[in-house]
Amino acid sequence: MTIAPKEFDFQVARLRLERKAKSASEKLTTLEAAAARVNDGDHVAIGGCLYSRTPLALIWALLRRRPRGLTLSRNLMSYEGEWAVVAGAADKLVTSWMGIGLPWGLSRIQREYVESGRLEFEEWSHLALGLRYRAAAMGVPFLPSLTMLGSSLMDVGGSKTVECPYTGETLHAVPALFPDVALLHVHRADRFGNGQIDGYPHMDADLARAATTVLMTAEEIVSDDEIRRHPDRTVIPGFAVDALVHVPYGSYPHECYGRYDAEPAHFTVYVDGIKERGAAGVTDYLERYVYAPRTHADYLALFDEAARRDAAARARMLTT
Amino acid sequence: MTIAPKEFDFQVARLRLERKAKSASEKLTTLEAAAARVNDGDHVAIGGCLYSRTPLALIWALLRRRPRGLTLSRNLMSYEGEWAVVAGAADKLVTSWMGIGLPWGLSRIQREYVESGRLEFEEWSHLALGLRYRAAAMGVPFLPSLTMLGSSLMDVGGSKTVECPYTGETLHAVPALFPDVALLHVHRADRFGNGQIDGYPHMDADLARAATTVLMTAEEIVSDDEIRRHPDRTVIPGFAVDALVHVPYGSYPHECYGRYDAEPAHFTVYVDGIKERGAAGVTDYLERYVYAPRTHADYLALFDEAARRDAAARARMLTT
Amino acid sequence: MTCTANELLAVMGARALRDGITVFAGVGAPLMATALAQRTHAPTLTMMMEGGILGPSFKPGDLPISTNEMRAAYHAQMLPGISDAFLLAQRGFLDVGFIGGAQIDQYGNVNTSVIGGYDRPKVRLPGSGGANDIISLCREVMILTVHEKRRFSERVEFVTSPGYLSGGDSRRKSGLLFGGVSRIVTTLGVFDFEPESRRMRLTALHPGIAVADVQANTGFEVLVSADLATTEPPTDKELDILRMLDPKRQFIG
Amino acid sequence: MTCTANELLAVMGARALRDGITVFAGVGAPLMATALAQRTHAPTLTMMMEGGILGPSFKPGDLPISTNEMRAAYHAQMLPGISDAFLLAQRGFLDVGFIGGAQIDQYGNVNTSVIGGYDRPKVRLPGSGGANDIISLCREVMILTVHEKRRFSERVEFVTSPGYLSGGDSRRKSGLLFGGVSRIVTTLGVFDFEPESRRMRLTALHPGIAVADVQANTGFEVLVSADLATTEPPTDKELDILRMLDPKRQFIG
Repeated sequence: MTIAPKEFDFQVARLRLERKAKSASEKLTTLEAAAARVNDGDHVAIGGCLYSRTPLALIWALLRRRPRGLTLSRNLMSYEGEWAVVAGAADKLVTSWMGIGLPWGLSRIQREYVESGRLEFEEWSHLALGLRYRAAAMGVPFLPSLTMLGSSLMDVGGSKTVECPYTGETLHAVPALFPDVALLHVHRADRFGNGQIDGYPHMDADLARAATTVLMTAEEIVSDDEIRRHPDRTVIPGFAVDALVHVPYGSYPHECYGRYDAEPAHFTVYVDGIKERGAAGVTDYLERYVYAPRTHADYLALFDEAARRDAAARARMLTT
Repeated sequence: MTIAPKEFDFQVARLRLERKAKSASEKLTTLEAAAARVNDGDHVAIGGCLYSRTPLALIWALLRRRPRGLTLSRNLMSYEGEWAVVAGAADKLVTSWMGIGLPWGLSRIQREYVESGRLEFEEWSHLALGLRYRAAAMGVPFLPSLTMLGSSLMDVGGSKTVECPYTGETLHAVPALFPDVALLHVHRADRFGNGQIDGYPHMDADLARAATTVLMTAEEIVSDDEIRRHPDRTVIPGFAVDALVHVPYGSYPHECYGRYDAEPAHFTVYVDGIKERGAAGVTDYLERYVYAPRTHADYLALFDEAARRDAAARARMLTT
Repeated sequence: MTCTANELLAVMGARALRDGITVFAGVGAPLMATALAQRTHAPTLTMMMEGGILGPSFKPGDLPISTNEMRAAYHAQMLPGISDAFLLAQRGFLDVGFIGGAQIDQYGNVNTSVIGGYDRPKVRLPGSGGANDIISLCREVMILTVHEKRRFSERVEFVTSPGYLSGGDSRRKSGLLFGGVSRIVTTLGVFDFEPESRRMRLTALHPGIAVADVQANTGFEVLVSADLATTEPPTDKELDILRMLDPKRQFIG
Repeated sequence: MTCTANELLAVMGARALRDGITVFAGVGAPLMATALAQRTHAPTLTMMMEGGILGPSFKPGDLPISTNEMRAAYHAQMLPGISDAFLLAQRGFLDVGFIGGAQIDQYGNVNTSVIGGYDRPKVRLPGSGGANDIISLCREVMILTVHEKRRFSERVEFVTSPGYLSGGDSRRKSGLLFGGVSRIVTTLGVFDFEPESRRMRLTALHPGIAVADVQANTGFEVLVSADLATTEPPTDKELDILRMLDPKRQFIG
């Protein structure tokens, strides 16, 4: 059993949340100040999915602080998981799948680190991990489900079953996962942290409720009035958000629905580095893209501006 | 214990759903044909909340068929519950609260019928009833919650508790409620039944997933393309919908967010009838508003057209 | 200025709300109290309504009569829906909840369901609505009510919304791990609960009210705090704001 | 026309989809199969993608490489999100699901996690993703895969996605009350599962393939159906549609 009581203990998780200020006040800050809220050893849950709406700006700022002993969880883990492992920031990943996508093959870093015993890899089914976040978002220690029953995945985290008191059937009691921190990137927010997402929502709304501390970047900071004009588009309540940073292209070169497309060519260059030099390829990449640029603007400047404009044009075409 | 296995048996409920056609085909039909899908003895769950987005056109069509032995459930029950009881259509109501609102006092019909033993009234907390629908929507027989614990409400429906296999804590195992039929009114849908709601969603999305048969009216039928332009606004999947009817003012004189305001003056006239003549006031009302008008247009014509236009103007002012 | 019962409740309720918190409030006095607090000492307080409405603005003169209507959602910040609003409370996001009460006992248990047996009651009341959820799930709950003897009885026959149940740690033992009733504000005074027994205890009297008045209007023995205080009467500013919000006096009476 | 392995899988997968059903499909061959079926005999079939995407249209020449991107959501009808998409399957709304498989055993169990012990595996594979959920929750599941001996082994060391477990009623006994693998389409033929033992059974061979070819490429004894059929080769029309959808042959090879 690798799940720890801290992950599913809803009473302790609630008391942590009760102590947090939930005031409708200014949440705007810098990437640096936001990232400083993550402590060594924290469980950090990452929003978006695979190469979509990944909070890359927050991950960039976090890795620059050279954190240690983190556990990262995400529904489908992309290369941010490789970064954290190779950077020595994380020693445990919790996810249902790791890679980038079909054209790039398996994650060689995942293989190499898991097979050599340097990385703990806790695997759940995609829905089970989603239900872990949702149980936490609902403030309960588990949710019943049929998924994962009968599979070897039941043993990985230490899943237990529960008997339905009405029907007598046995269900998977999917344990809650209350992360210490959630990192999210959304389309727009007001300065109080009320956040709106366009397109597929992934699991971000659940993450914002499940975590004790919520760090969020937004493509756009809009007025209070603008949020109030479309309150039915708000999916993250301001009182859940601890730090908000305005970061256009905050998940680039991953995609942001309707704003910019992903850059598969960049993924290929990244993966080629690993194919050629293994983990050293990641180290080189981190040096160039994470540690060298002193600001997020410097980071973005490493990408071709015409490519960014083109990614934006593709996104508009794909969503209209 | 008044909850029946039919309500929480997720296996049987799933098999009922598996037998249903889920084709992406035309769902448009008439109110009469939609209402004909309700059978005597069915559990009918009603969408909206109190006097908001009540599927009154569907209820109108249903009552005209003089059904018998229905159980009606709704989060907060408004006068549609009184209608069904006085009309002899329903002998059991499942809800958390019954009335119209502060200015109109208690529901005298609820009092009279419950106190005289003519009506079974199954009370749940507002959230517990919401979780009953949600458990069903998720396809599970119960959801754990802290709500209702310690209260006398635990005995009303026959609630059981469940021990969390991780923390050992005892939680309320809120039993699923799989209705036979859900009646819903939404803002817009395409002819395949993909439905969109503006403003507060109430519990309609859960009802659409929980019920075996879904009957839906929409203020507006839009093109397939229009739905596809804003897929992130769709909350009811077409494959869940069995019958769809185009009914502008489909919840009038209850409100529909952004479209028309409610008509409290009409509620007052209705309640005055009850104050004066008891259940006979409802009988008279049903005669005039439900049984006499032969079409829904005839029903709407009983209301002042200027009042309807004014209700629409108020709604615009309150939502812009 | 003199004031009505509901104005008194709204003012005393408002004063008990700290800035920067989240409040689960229904229509009537709770809404008035919360809106007043936002306009005085608590500008960063966030309000949630049972209709699944977060951070509403209210249009003066056009306040909602139910928590599920456009006036309740006027220029709101988020519309999560009913179940998800309560689930935010279950998660611990809601600091203070308000409920009313047809019948309240000395342990803060509230009955809004039935007088007499459940199946064939002498009086059928409207039911819990969200009151049971608010009292079960918010960090603390405040009850605002007119003080009448028939409302305050030694025990309620039916616990719709659990206060401290039979006192002591019985609430927690029932599985309600969080929250509880922290305060009852009535038209006569303010009450908390004695920490050991969890019985209602008078902590402050409104101006001009004596302990004997409270006892005469209460159906059980009233505990009185050692440091019994007297509340400050509503100020002109407070009343002006309430009357600005409700010029037709639909809610403040 | 001659065709590639992936074209063969897409065509055979498409033919197995009835009109009017709902299909949970991922990128690659499952997407091609579903899109082809919609464009031939199943115009009222609805597709769900794992990214929480319902009823997508696809832009010919610009197909998605993941189920969580704009190409997968192009002109979709609904975007319920990942968890809610799977929960619709748990409720029973999804008729057919597709999964792939790194390693498949004779009971249709699939391993995409580890070769060797879990904690210190010989080979670490990418993991379940939604495959476990699809095989656990859809009414029936179809597997499309290249037929290679190393993929079809007598037993999988790790059951990422449960087929019929150890056969018989063991799947149901494990708590998986619904669904199961109904069909495996490979580059050599089509399989179902013998109803009693729940062992993989060859029901049809693709043109030009012999039973011996199948046995030679399978790591366990192949059961053969009494009424073994031969599939009709892909038609020009089917291949034209696939090639229209994927002119750059990113997915059809």
